[in-house]
Amino acid sequence: MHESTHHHADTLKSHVEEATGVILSHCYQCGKCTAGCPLNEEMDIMPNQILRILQAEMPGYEDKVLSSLSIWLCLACDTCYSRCPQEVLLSKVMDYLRQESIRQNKVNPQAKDILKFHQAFLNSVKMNGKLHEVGLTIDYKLRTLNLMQDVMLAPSMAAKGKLAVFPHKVQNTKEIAKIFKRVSEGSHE
Amino acid sequence: MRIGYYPGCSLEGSSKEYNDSLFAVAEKCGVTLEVIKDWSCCGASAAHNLNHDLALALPARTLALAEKQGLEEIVVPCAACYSRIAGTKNEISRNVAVKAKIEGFIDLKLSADVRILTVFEFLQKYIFPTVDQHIVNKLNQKAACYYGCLYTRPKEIAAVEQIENPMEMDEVIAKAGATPIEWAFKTECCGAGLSVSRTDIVAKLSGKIIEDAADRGAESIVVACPMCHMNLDMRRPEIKKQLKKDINIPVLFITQALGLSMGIPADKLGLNKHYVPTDKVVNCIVKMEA
Amino acid sequence: MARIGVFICHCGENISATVDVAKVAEKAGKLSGVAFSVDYKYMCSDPGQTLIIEAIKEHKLTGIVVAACSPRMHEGTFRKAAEKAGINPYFCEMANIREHVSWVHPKSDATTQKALDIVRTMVAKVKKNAALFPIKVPVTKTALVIGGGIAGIQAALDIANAGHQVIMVEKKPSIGGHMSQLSETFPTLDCSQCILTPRMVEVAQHPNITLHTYAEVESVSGFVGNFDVKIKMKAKSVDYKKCTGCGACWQKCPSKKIPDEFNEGMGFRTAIYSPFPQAVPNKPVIDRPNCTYFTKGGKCGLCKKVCPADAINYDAVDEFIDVKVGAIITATGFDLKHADFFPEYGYGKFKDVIDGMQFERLASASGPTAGEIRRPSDGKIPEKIVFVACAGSRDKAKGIEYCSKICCMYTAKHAMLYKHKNHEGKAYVFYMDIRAAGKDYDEFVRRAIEEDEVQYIRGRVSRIYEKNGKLIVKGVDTLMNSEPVNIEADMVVLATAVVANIEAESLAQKLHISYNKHKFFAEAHPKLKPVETNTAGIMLAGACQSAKDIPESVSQASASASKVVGLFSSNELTREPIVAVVNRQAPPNFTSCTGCLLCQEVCPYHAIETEDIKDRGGNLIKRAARVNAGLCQGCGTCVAMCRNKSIDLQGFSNDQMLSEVMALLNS
Amino acid sequence: MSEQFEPKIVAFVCNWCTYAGADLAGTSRTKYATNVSIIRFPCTGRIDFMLLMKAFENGADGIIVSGCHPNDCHYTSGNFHARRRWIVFRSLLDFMGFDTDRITFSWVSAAEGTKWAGLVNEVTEKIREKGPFTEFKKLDYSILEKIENDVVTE
Amino acid sequence: MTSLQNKVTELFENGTINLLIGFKEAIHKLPVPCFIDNVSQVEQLIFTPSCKGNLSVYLLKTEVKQAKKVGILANVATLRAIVQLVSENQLGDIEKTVITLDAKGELVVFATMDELEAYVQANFPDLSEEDKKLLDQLNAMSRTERWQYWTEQFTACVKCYACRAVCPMCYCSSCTVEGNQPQWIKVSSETTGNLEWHTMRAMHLGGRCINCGECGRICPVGIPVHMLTVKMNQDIEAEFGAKTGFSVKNGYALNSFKPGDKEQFIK
Repeated sequence: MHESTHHHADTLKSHVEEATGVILSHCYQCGKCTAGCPLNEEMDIMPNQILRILQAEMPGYEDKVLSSLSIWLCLACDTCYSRCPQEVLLSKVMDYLRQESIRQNKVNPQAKDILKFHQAFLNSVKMNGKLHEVGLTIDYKLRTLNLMQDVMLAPSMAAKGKLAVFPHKVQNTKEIAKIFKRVSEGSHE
Repeated sequence: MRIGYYPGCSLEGSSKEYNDSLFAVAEKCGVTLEVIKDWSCCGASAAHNLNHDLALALPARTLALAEKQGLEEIVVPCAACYSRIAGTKNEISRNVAVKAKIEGFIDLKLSADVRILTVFEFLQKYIFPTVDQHIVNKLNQKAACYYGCLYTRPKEIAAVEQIENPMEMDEVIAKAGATPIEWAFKTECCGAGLSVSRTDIVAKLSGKIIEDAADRGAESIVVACPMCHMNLDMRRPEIKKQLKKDINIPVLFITQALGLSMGIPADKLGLNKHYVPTDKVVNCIVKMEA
Repeated sequence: MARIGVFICHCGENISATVDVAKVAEKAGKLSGVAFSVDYKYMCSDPGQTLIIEAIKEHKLTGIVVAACSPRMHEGTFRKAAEKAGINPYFCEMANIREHVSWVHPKSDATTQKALDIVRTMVAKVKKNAALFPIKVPVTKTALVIGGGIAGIQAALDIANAGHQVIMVEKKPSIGGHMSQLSETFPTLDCSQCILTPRMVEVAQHPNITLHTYAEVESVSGFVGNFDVKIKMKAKSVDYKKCTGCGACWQKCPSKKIPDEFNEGMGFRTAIYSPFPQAVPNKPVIDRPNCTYFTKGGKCGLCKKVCPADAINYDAVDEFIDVKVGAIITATGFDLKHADFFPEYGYGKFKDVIDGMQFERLASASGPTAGEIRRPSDGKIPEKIVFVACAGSRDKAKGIEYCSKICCMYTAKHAMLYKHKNHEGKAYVFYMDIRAAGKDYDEFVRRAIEEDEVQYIRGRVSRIYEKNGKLIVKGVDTLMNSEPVNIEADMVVLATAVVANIEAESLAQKLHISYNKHKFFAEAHPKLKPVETNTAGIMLAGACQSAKDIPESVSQASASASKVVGLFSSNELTREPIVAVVNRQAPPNFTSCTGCLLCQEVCPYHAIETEDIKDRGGNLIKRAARVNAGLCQGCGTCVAMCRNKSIDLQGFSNDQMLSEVMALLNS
Repeated sequence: MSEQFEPKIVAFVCNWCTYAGADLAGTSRTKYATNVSIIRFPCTGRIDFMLLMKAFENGADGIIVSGCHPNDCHYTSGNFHARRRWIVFRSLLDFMGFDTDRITFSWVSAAEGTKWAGLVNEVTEKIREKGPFTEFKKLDYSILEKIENDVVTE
Repeated sequence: MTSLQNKVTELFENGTINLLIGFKEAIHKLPVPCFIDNVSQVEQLIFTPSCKGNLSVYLLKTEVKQAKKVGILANVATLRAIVQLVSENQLGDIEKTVITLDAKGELVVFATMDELEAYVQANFPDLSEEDKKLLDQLNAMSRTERWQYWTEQFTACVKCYACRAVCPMCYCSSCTVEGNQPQWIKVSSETTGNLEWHTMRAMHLGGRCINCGECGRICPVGIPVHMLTVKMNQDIEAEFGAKTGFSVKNGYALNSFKPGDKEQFIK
């Protein structure tokens, strides 16, 4: 679908393009993505600015992107992509940037909670093959240490039978663990 | 025709009522669903946030299991699961290299040709043909159908015809005797994955949605996504703080709304499980004279 | 027996400096068939040409080779000389020993040898030459202009004023095109109709112009100078010979609620109607699908009753007329990309989200609001208007990558007009780039910003939705740290993309002219033939070729008109006889052509026709290819295609080319 | 008198681009090898593959075929048709074991005088290295010889 | 009487045809072409999978054309030839009734050209195994080996033109090989001339030849002439996605083009 970019300079731009197949030069900075982004009011760097910084290939700026809060706020709702005149698949770029910012350990301090929630989530899946909401909540609280959050909700949810205290599990949880293992190895290749 | 079923984690937990109402409706129309044996989580937003391969591997496993079970199509009522699974199918079937890689991860072969039905596709295909004879009530209220992101985007896997103004749920609701309203937030994002980690943001986004529905006279909001439901229903206290006013429009799952019109008792549809009381909805209902 | 003369030019020192011209002349003289050879300082000079002419006469030469510069330089010169000497000019060939030899090689035997090789090659060729005579094609000095917009009008008037007949075909009931819908025009803000309507009247009254409104081109055949065109005259249901245009009919017509095309659906018209007050001709037609008489089987009939001239004719039918024209100008104009093209902007859904042409009608004194800018939904005067540029243009996702070119200017104009009429009102323009590269254009845009205080915001709008009678515009300001900008507007004007006329493709196919993937007609050469098509005799004017503003359309129209007038300047077209011919043989074969017609496909000019060869009794013997010399441009692609060499190219025949190869290699 | 082999190379070129390009090389006095002589065609579409065969039969050591770049054809599409013909012709020759390195196809525009000069030198060098094209020229002779030998050995 | 003979009789009697080009059995049970112009001769008719001959070549003969209403027994190769010939406007002047033998051995009579075209496209043949084998061998050879191979083959050629006579696509009333103004090809059969003749023939047939293989089969000195066009058709399908004898519209790849046609050799 995409013609691969010719130069393979060692810049964040070239890495993004290699990993996602998204050609960043297609973006002509009209800002439509930012205009429609449901989180544009929360973001520290706007979506179109993130693309601009990547396009510019100025090493100094790349960190701005990797340590931004925006990449963690992006909900991958794809409102931007669905309206982008140049069909730039921004959510895919964001996915990559998040993973890259973890790898380079540049995660924005304000985003730690979000990250921890995702980790807790996957952890629960890793252990049970399915999400165990109580487990997730406990795990997440331990990770974030804001133990009081949602405490008000828990009783009512339990009462309404929405919280299963014991996790549903897939029969063969080892299998799931294996997938996690293989993936983590595979991805590090 | 065997119909496979993938509940997804939420329908076993926070959105049990979605699951129950779906089965109740299916049962009424004599449609049976076959749960995919030993299905596992789709990875939701967490996986693609943290690891692209994992985000493909988890749904791929489910697809492979479905194939193993000889299922040609599966119903995926959760919008998030639908998005992940349909997305995975799309990516795998477009790229053989990726397919091979993922097959390696899950240690299962897959052809990824299983048909994936959203809840409204399922209703259209299997419930509508016989539904009329079961409908006994008119919901008789203004309903705002809320589709959110995952059914409408990205366009490659959109489950609706017009991504800016989808009508699929509106049709279902009309059948149930409610009046779908024209409103502006049909496809705006509710905050989804940040529900727990950034509740403040969710309150803001979901607040806007509820406010617009209210402003346009909606008496209920109808959804087809556990996450949307959680944010619009359970997050009401935070939303209240955010909006500085109390809007208590109940939020129904589409299957609950349809179920009510079919005369299925409210508690069987899990209406009692909601945070925002649903009796207002039930009270609107009028019997249809035969 | 061929008697060839060879003339070696020194070109001063240019050739003789590196080529031993005397030796070449001497060797050439020994070539078989060469009766005379000489070298001379300047062959192209008068004495040089006289030398050639004398030699031809004195030595009874049957053909000559002038070894000098490139034929692209002096072929014409020496062919004329040959003609003066009384031999057919096509018995003259040139050997290019300057550009291809003396100027690119050092003085050496090899260089001289190469010069001789080339001379020998051309001698071999000229021996195979045949007498050729310029092709004369008669010219019908009548032009067909398709489309009665400003481009068509300009072209028609220019040609007519030059004294030639013009037939204008307009599909609508009146000429005038889009320009007649405009309010003011940029960058001067002069009233569009004030400058247009006189030209429309001129067309109607011009003795050399025959105007067919409510008509379409049905089919076109023939070639440059000789087109046969069938025109479809749609049934007007009104006898224009009787009709006085008094208007009684449309005042009385009961079906009054038909959306008015001229006002872009923002007003209503009757079933029998004349599109606008200044229409030319100002006579009505009946819109049958909307007329009670036709839909309800003969009921109504009011117009007939009230017509004082008895001009109404319900039994009228479509008629076809055949005309002969020598040249065609296409001026079919453009369309604007229309409704539900922009779901995210609610275009076609929200009454107050309109396009540029609709705004023109609102701003126009002759429009539905008599020039007051009121929003369609409730007629209120908007306090805030948002203009969105590039609505669909430069938008790959929507299939239109190109820039519509006129939007930047008319959007500035719109904002200005609004501000002039509502000093308190606020006007916002969302844009990506401002493209105002024209005389006084950028100054115009600056005026909108500096004097009329129009707010220009650089960024695209993502979404527009309606709430409590306002339109919420979600935009962004990329020049302000990409801050989101949400505006509660009363009205939104989308500068929707300029696209090709909906019928452009079918017309192009009727005319055999090519078009690009967006259905805009293609010029023969982007730089050197910008107003001609690749079909000789068919020219382009206006926006049918690409998005254009009025000055551009008009100048292009005049340009193609001058091409037509040039074409009409003589009674016959004279064309180089370098054309392909299908051979002729004695019966029973008549020709070696097998009629497989595979050559038809390769001809870029559709010059290959079929010919039915019949016996005296008129029975078909065979069907063979025939080249239309009027269309053929002499590329010879068909010749290389033809398996048994039934087609050959005059001037570059198989015999000539093969002899060249043989001669070049066999010294 | 140098011993080095001077190949005979024929160039089949179109009138509008490559011929004009060669003219430009001339007017700008760009020097290049004398081994290539041009035969002018109206368009590459006119170039009959049989002419290439005859050129080789008559002793050409190499051939250049050149015309307008795609989309620049004076006749809009002659070069496109030519290109298709060359694609199959070249492959056919190769299938018959014909040394297709002896034919060089090229696009040279009216503005590319230097490209033309470079092309000529390049091809001349290449063919000079390859040596005379005996394979084809000596065909009849060598085959006869072969047959005689066969007869003798029987 | 066999179903074939019945069918043909019927066609004669209801006046659908007044000449049939078919096969009859000759010595060694070999099928040979035969022409039947009345019912009395039908019992000699046979039509079996072993009837490999391409009879379409006769459709172009004046004598046959004069018969106007002609029936023909056609194997798939022949059907392809008919499609190709129609696309080249060669069969306009006769009413043809085409009969083929489908996979199940059933007779199929085509009512319209569209039917025939559809049938061909549905039953489009692959290369024969022996042709594939030979093609692989040749492709495996080095260039010089191929040169060796073909020049030896062409040396053997005696220019009898049987390959041309048997080819339904070689229907030119006069052939360039005999043209003498200019004289493209030496009259005597010397290797260079022969090579030029066969190159020319291949170039004229590439993209039109329907791979019936008759030319190779008929060659008295056993030159696999047909391989040249087999190879060319392969290239043409690969490069331009065109099949020969496949559709009546756009029947020829070398009189059309795509601006995006790919090649690597043009400098």
